[in-house]
Amino acid sequence: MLRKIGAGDVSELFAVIPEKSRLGTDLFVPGPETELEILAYFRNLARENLNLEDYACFLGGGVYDHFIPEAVSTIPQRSEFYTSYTPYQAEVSQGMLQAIYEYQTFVCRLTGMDVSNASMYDGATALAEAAIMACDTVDRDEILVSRAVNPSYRATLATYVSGMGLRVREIPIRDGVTDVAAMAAMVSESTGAVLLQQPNFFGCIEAAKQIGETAKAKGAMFVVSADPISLGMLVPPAEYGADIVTGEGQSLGIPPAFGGPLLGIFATKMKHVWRLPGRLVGATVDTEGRRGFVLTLQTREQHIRRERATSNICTNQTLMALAAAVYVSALGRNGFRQVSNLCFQKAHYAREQLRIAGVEPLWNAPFFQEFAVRLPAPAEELNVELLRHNVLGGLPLEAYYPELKDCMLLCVTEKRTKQDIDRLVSVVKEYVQQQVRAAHI
Amino acid sequence: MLRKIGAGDVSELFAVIPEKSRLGTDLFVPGPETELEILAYFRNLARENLNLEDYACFLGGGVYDHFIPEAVSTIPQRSEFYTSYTPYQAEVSQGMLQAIYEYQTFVCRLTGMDVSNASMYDGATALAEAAIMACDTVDRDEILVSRAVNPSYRATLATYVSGMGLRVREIPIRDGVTDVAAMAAMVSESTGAVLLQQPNFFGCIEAAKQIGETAKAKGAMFVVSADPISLGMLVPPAEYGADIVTGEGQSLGIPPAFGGPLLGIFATKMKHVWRLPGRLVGATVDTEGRRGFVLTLQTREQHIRRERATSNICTNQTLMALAAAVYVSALGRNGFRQVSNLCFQKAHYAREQLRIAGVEPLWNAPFFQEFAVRLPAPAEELNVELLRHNVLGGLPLEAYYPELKDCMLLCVTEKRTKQDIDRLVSVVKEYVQQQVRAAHI
Amino acid sequence: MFNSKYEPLIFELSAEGRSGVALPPSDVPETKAEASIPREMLRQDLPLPEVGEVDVIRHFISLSQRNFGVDTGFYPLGSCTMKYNPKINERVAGLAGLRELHPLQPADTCQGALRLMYELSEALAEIGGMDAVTLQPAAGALGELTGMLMVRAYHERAGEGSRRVVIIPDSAHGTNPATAVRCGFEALNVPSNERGTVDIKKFKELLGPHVAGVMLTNPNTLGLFETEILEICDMAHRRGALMYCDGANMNAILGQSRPGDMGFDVMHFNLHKTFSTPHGGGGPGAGAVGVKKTLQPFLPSPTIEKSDKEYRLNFNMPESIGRVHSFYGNFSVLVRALAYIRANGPAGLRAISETAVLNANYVRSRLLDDYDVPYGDRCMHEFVASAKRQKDENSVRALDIAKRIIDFGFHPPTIYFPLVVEEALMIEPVETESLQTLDAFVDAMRQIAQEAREDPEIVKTAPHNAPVTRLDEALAARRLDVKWTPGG
Amino acid sequence: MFNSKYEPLIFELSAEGRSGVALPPSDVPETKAEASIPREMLRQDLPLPEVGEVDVIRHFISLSQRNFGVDTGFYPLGSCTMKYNPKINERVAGLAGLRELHPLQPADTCQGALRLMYELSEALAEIGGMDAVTLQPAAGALGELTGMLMVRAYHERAGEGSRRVVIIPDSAHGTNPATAVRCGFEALNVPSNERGTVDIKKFKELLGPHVAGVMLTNPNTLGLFETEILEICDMAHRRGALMYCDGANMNAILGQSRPGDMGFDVMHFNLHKTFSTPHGGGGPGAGAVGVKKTLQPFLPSPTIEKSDKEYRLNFNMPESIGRVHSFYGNFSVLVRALAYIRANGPAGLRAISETAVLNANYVRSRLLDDYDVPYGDRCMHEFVASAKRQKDENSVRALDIAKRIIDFGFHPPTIYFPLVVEEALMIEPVETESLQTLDAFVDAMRQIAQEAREDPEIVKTAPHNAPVTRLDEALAARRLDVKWTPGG
Ligand SMILES: Cc1ncc(COP(=O)(O)O)c(C=O)c1O
Ligand SMILES: Cc1ncc(COP(=O)(O)O)c(C=O)c1O
Repeated sequence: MLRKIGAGDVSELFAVIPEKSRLGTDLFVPGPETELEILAYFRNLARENLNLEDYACFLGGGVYDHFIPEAVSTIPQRSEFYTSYTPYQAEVSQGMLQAIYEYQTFVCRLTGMDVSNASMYDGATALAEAAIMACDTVDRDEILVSRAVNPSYRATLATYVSGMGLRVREIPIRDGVTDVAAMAAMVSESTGAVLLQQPNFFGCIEAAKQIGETAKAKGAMFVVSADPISLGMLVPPAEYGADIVTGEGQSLGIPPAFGGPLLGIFATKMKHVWRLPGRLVGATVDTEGRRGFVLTLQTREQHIRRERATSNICTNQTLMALAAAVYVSALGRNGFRQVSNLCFQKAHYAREQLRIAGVEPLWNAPFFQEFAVRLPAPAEELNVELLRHNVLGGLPLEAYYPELKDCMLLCVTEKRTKQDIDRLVSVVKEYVQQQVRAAHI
Repeated sequence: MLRKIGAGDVSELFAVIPEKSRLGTDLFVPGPETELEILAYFRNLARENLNLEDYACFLGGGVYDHFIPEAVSTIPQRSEFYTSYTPYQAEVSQGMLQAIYEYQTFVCRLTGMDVSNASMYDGATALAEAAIMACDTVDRDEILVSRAVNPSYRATLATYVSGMGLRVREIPIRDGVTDVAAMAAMVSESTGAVLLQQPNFFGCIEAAKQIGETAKAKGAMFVVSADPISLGMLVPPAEYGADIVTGEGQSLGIPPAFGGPLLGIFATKMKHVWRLPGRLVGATVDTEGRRGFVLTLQTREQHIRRERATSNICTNQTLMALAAAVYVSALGRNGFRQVSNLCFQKAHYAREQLRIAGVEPLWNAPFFQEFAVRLPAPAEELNVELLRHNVLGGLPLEAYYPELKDCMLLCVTEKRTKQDIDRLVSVVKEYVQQQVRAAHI
Repeated sequence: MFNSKYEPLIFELSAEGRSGVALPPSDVPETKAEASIPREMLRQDLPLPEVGEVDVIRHFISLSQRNFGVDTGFYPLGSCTMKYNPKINERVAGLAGLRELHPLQPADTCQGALRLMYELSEALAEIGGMDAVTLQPAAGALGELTGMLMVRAYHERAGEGSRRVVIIPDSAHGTNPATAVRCGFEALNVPSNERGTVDIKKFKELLGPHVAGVMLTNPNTLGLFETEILEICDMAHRRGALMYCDGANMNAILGQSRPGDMGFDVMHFNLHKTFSTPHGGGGPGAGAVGVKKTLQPFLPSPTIEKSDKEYRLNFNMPESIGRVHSFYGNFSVLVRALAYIRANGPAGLRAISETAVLNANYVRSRLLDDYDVPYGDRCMHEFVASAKRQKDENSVRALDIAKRIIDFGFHPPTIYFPLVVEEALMIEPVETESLQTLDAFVDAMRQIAQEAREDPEIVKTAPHNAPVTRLDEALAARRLDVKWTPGG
Repeated sequence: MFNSKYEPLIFELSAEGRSGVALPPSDVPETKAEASIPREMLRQDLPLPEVGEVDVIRHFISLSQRNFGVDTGFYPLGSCTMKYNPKINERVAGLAGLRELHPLQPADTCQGALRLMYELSEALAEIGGMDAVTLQPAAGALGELTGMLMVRAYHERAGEGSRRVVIIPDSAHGTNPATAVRCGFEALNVPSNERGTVDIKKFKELLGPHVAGVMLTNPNTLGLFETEILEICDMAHRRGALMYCDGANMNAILGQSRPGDMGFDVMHFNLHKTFSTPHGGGGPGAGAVGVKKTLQPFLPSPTIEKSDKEYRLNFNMPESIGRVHSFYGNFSVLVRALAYIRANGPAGLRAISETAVLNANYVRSRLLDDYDVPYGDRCMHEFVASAKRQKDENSVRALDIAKRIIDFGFHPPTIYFPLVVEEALMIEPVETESLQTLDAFVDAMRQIAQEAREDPEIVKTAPHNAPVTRLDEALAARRLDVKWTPGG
């Protein structure tokens, strides 16, 4: 090979690198290791974590411990899928293109929107992109976001828009949901986007219609970050006027994986399609008239439009979109409804049992699968106790909402059995009684 | 559908079953369970077992804890392979047929034989089939089998030939290997087959050449059950005159799985091909002259020759043959040699360290990856102690060889690290010293 | 349909010095092989290929794409029960605690595995109407061997070792007669009657003091229930013979009827058929054997016993026929079978046979206009059509039809079996297929019948849409090429 | 090559009442939804398909067979570094203890995960010559955003918020200018010189007090090392601008040279390129960002800190640009990247760049007779050929050549990028391919060049051996059909 190239040895090929920037020594990194050693190393790391197979998980807050049917896990492991890249060359990528087209259809059917892209990074960045797209569309520079939107989404939003001269203002919360009156007072002719989460971070169901109408009356775009599993039970956001629907798709057949890879859902109305960020797959025909699929409207994208692109996104989360497509296909109409309903049922049972055990719910708004409670002591301490009983307790809220001292956000998915819930409740009950006793002394 | 059939309801279709033999009630079996419940059930069962991921295993005796590269595990999980059946229809089964052809080639290359079948159930039944084939070939009715052949192979052999009017006699052991002189005295004009294991059950390397020659001098066929991993280091049995080579192929990329599925290797000389039991794949061409593969010489088999078939085998262990083909391909010439050598090295280190720790090897014959030792107390007790240190100790021999009281067969594969071995040795040392002390009191 | 790229043999991809896997260097002081092992025992050349991991993976993935499985499409291979294999079963069989287990571990370190086998045997005994079950046989044929050796042992203990004949219908699977001979019996054919079932008059004539047993498949390989089974068992028993049931077709009667209740003394299950464990391209299977009390002492050893609080292997069985496997059978296959039983439960198992029989009758009815179905008005889970009409009228044979169906994206039916049907096309649609799939298959079969009439060449030269065209089997047998040789 | 059976959409397979998965019935007392949720919020119709598990599996397996991946064959997609993805990485990423983890678990219950991320950041800092690394960005473009927002924050803290221009070469990847704009910068093009590298004279002219930073890719997208990189960095720094390195091409210089040592202040890694994590059909990726000490305070929060005996997430970063992801990035991708680094070690990482560069130069040399390669005498890990000759002489375009290479079983190169090369064919052979594969590819490319001369139609109408022929992209954009509608 060197002969063909006309080089004496390989180092000649690196002669272009200026002497001063050449690495004189070996890199200081671990290895080399063979498969056997790698496996041993990562098994050890894995053992240092408590995992959701061994612990009953009541954490939600953006990542959910839903059941993944084995048929769903199997498909993204097909290496024709996972070792391919963005289907720029449609003729050799019909498999993935068709799967994304199906994914796009599912997202549209769940949300009621007209057009979905092929995925964003996650729920947070999807919402941020939506806010930017909205402001761009109506040419305004203020974003109103409910304080009941996931705090890490709001943090990401702030980062994303920080460079773009957009202002973010937060709408206060009232009894667990967005304060509609406050929102009405805040929205103005400079408001480009009103951002809501449905169900919101606390699991509560927002009076979305009213908020949407108020926003749109002022000419702002109404953006809803919706939990797709809840859409088995709740009306599609299109029905209450959403202009853009985003969401976290991890619930759709994707393991929690310490928070990534996730799946950013992004859908909008057809009239805004030219402003859509990210990839989009469309159907077409080949020279023989057979149906086929291609990436379309690529002129919106960075690789063509560069500094005027609708977003800078390139690599996205396609494999996760595939997983979601398989998940929705496998569950189908009935299964999807059932998952949705099971989450609802179990969460309501859990909240009621906790109430009976002496733990009051924080709010009374209708909710889906998450709810907040107030404890007589720091939530972290209860969690230590729960861990001893193989339960991963809920999320302490104080770090995110300083006013919610000793409050905890609990999530109950269809995976939690009555037995799991009863175990949670009995540990909590014991703990609460102890606290009460301690307080009385 | 019923209309098309012309039946009123489904029960009509079962009306042919005589009333008296109809099941009046529901079957008394567990279920129905959904995936979630099934997973929970089997996870519980799995937790009741100590597994080789968590315990350093020194058990051999027919199933070996070798390393399986992930690329090898991946392929048999391709469902085009595992959900197919015997490739009767060659045109839609070229993938599996070609893989078996490659497997057959590998077996021939490792053993030095001319022709390998597509697999038998396991090492035990392969050896039994070989004994029957041998007696059939030379038209004799006595089988001589070394007592150093795996006891469960001998038990299976006995069962297999019990119906066929064949006699089995056992050749005694001497210093861990087959007693050559005794064998010479036993073999006669009625001996159809002489059966040897290489390395034998104790891991010792047999003087196979001498035994083979003696057998063949009397017109008997020489059958060798060889460990394929050892063939990375030891001469192919063809070189010392084997007429049939069988073996357990589990070592070639197949997990231990509590002893099954395994892989029966079976190879012989071309002149005996018409007596070969089991499936055989051959290369041919299609109508356009392209190379392709088919099941061949099917007229030997039960589905055509029925009561005169060379064996009754039908379903075999094809998927395991595929795994073996991938394993050998992935390791290749160098990797295969290396595995073989690592087993040898580590086993020799272990035996030497145990000797230094005060545990004498039972025998001095050259060995490969297994060796027997004599302990000062029952082997089972030592194993209990070893378990406490996350070590699965060796196999107590007394149950199989009553004369080998307090003896243990240890196996050391390439997966065992020096650290594993040193842990074994230190526990054994402690244990032995305790026994010695106890004996002195 | 398929990857049609020509895939070289792995040997043809080899290049010196490459390797797919790295192993750690030895971490122990070296022992010289030459010092320990006689030089003439040490191997010189090791002629294996040298290929990188990427090439190994591409090679076998490419091969997989040239292979048809149930996951590829409809697979109505009669007698083989190619039902869908639920993915959850693969998952549980892959759990480390069920896969990374050594068969010789002390019993108290593998209670879960023993319990699993115990529970599966209990379930199978219940399903078959038997008293005890062994899971050791690695496939149906080995189950037959196991069962028939028990029959032999039974007679020998009774001092009736002279019973050396086994009656087997002419429609039986080839493993039945082959097995009988392997057990030292003579296989005696009983012909089928015009209805396709055992000719009971002939059967009666064959029964005698030399008869050790009768091997029946019920429903039989024509997909017909042996309606006179109670009489047959009764007659056999009265003449001192035992009844063996080849349970390969249990899918038809799951939860409807039990061989034990029909009068069978011993039977095998094909777990890979009835209980949906994958067929692996030809195995592994599992051929559990159930017996009535009378035969229990002869079961292969070890058996799994349950005491107050633990499971153990019992090797102490003086009358056992011995072992039939290195260890306890194809354990991973057993895991899947139990998962399947638990997934379905009592009602689900019954629903399986109902749907399987419904589907078979539906396909049968829809094919009647175009194909002969020589036996039966209805069928159980499968039926045997015949291409006799096509052969006589258009010289199109069953083989041609089988190859042609490939072009429509389906796996061919079983052909030329059972032997009692000329130009047999044995079709088993199984319960996991949708009406859409069945209809598509029927439409294709009917189109082929039409082609046979109007354009027989297209059928006789099929397949046209597979990675290769029709392969020369005669050449393969004549110029035997069963392994690769360099430049060969 | 491919499964060419037409695969209907999953919606077209739907039939009422079927379902792929059963879920357990509720085991808790019922809560009526209507009683708890306002009726107008409750959904009526849920228009999802109804399909059995077998059909779902067949559908998506069939689709997979219509898709080309690295495991299918050679994938020289320039700029994307489509190297082989070792299977062991998939295995470790699938361990329950690394996959079944909730990101909000208390830190003491996920020490392994935190340690993993810590060790990966350390390794990446070392590889890039940086002082600190964040793993939060989910892909390269998000890494760019993160990095450039830090540049902005840096200037703002220094009271130089008026620096609003970022200089970017015309050969840059589209994400660079798109990102700059997203950060509120103006993207200013610096042209390439005749050697294909930054025109340093023009560059100097563009530098000024309004310049916040410079985004360079090194080696650049022409596969050429920016030989004047030290001068460039120096000039920029002297004018107060920061240097951003797009590290997508790190594969070329792994272990040879470090952006940090060249003078870059901030860079992103494409873990899915350089560190062999699978590309997933378009993601997930991971775009870790490394920074020098000066930029460290601005890193996204949380960072991972190591104390005496534990790892923890640090949210207390007052100067942080904030979050760029819901949690900590694409964790499972990070697992694979660390496995890859550990598998290779110091010498292995160096060998990667050596082989990648060797392979690229070899393919380049062998193609020189038939294709123009406008820039460079040699290349790093990739090179950009041009089909200008073919276009001018035979009206065969880069697109045609790309489609034609499909017929030979290869994935096409990247085309029409970078923009500075007319009819660009950007070829990156990567280090995991064997000489045989490279030669086969070169032979095919040369044959296509010959076809372009002698039989251009065959090239212009390619592919001829794919599941579909050339697809009408214009129609797709004109008659936008982005979701299935019944009967539509
Ligand atoms: C009716 C019948 N009996 C017996 C067998 C033999 O079973 P196995 O192939 O598992 O040995 C088969 C298998 O094809 C069969 O169809
Ligand atoms: C040179 C270069 N820079 C940046 C990117 C963007 O990386 P990502 O696709 O991960 O966002 C790419 C990816 O194609 C690239 O090739």
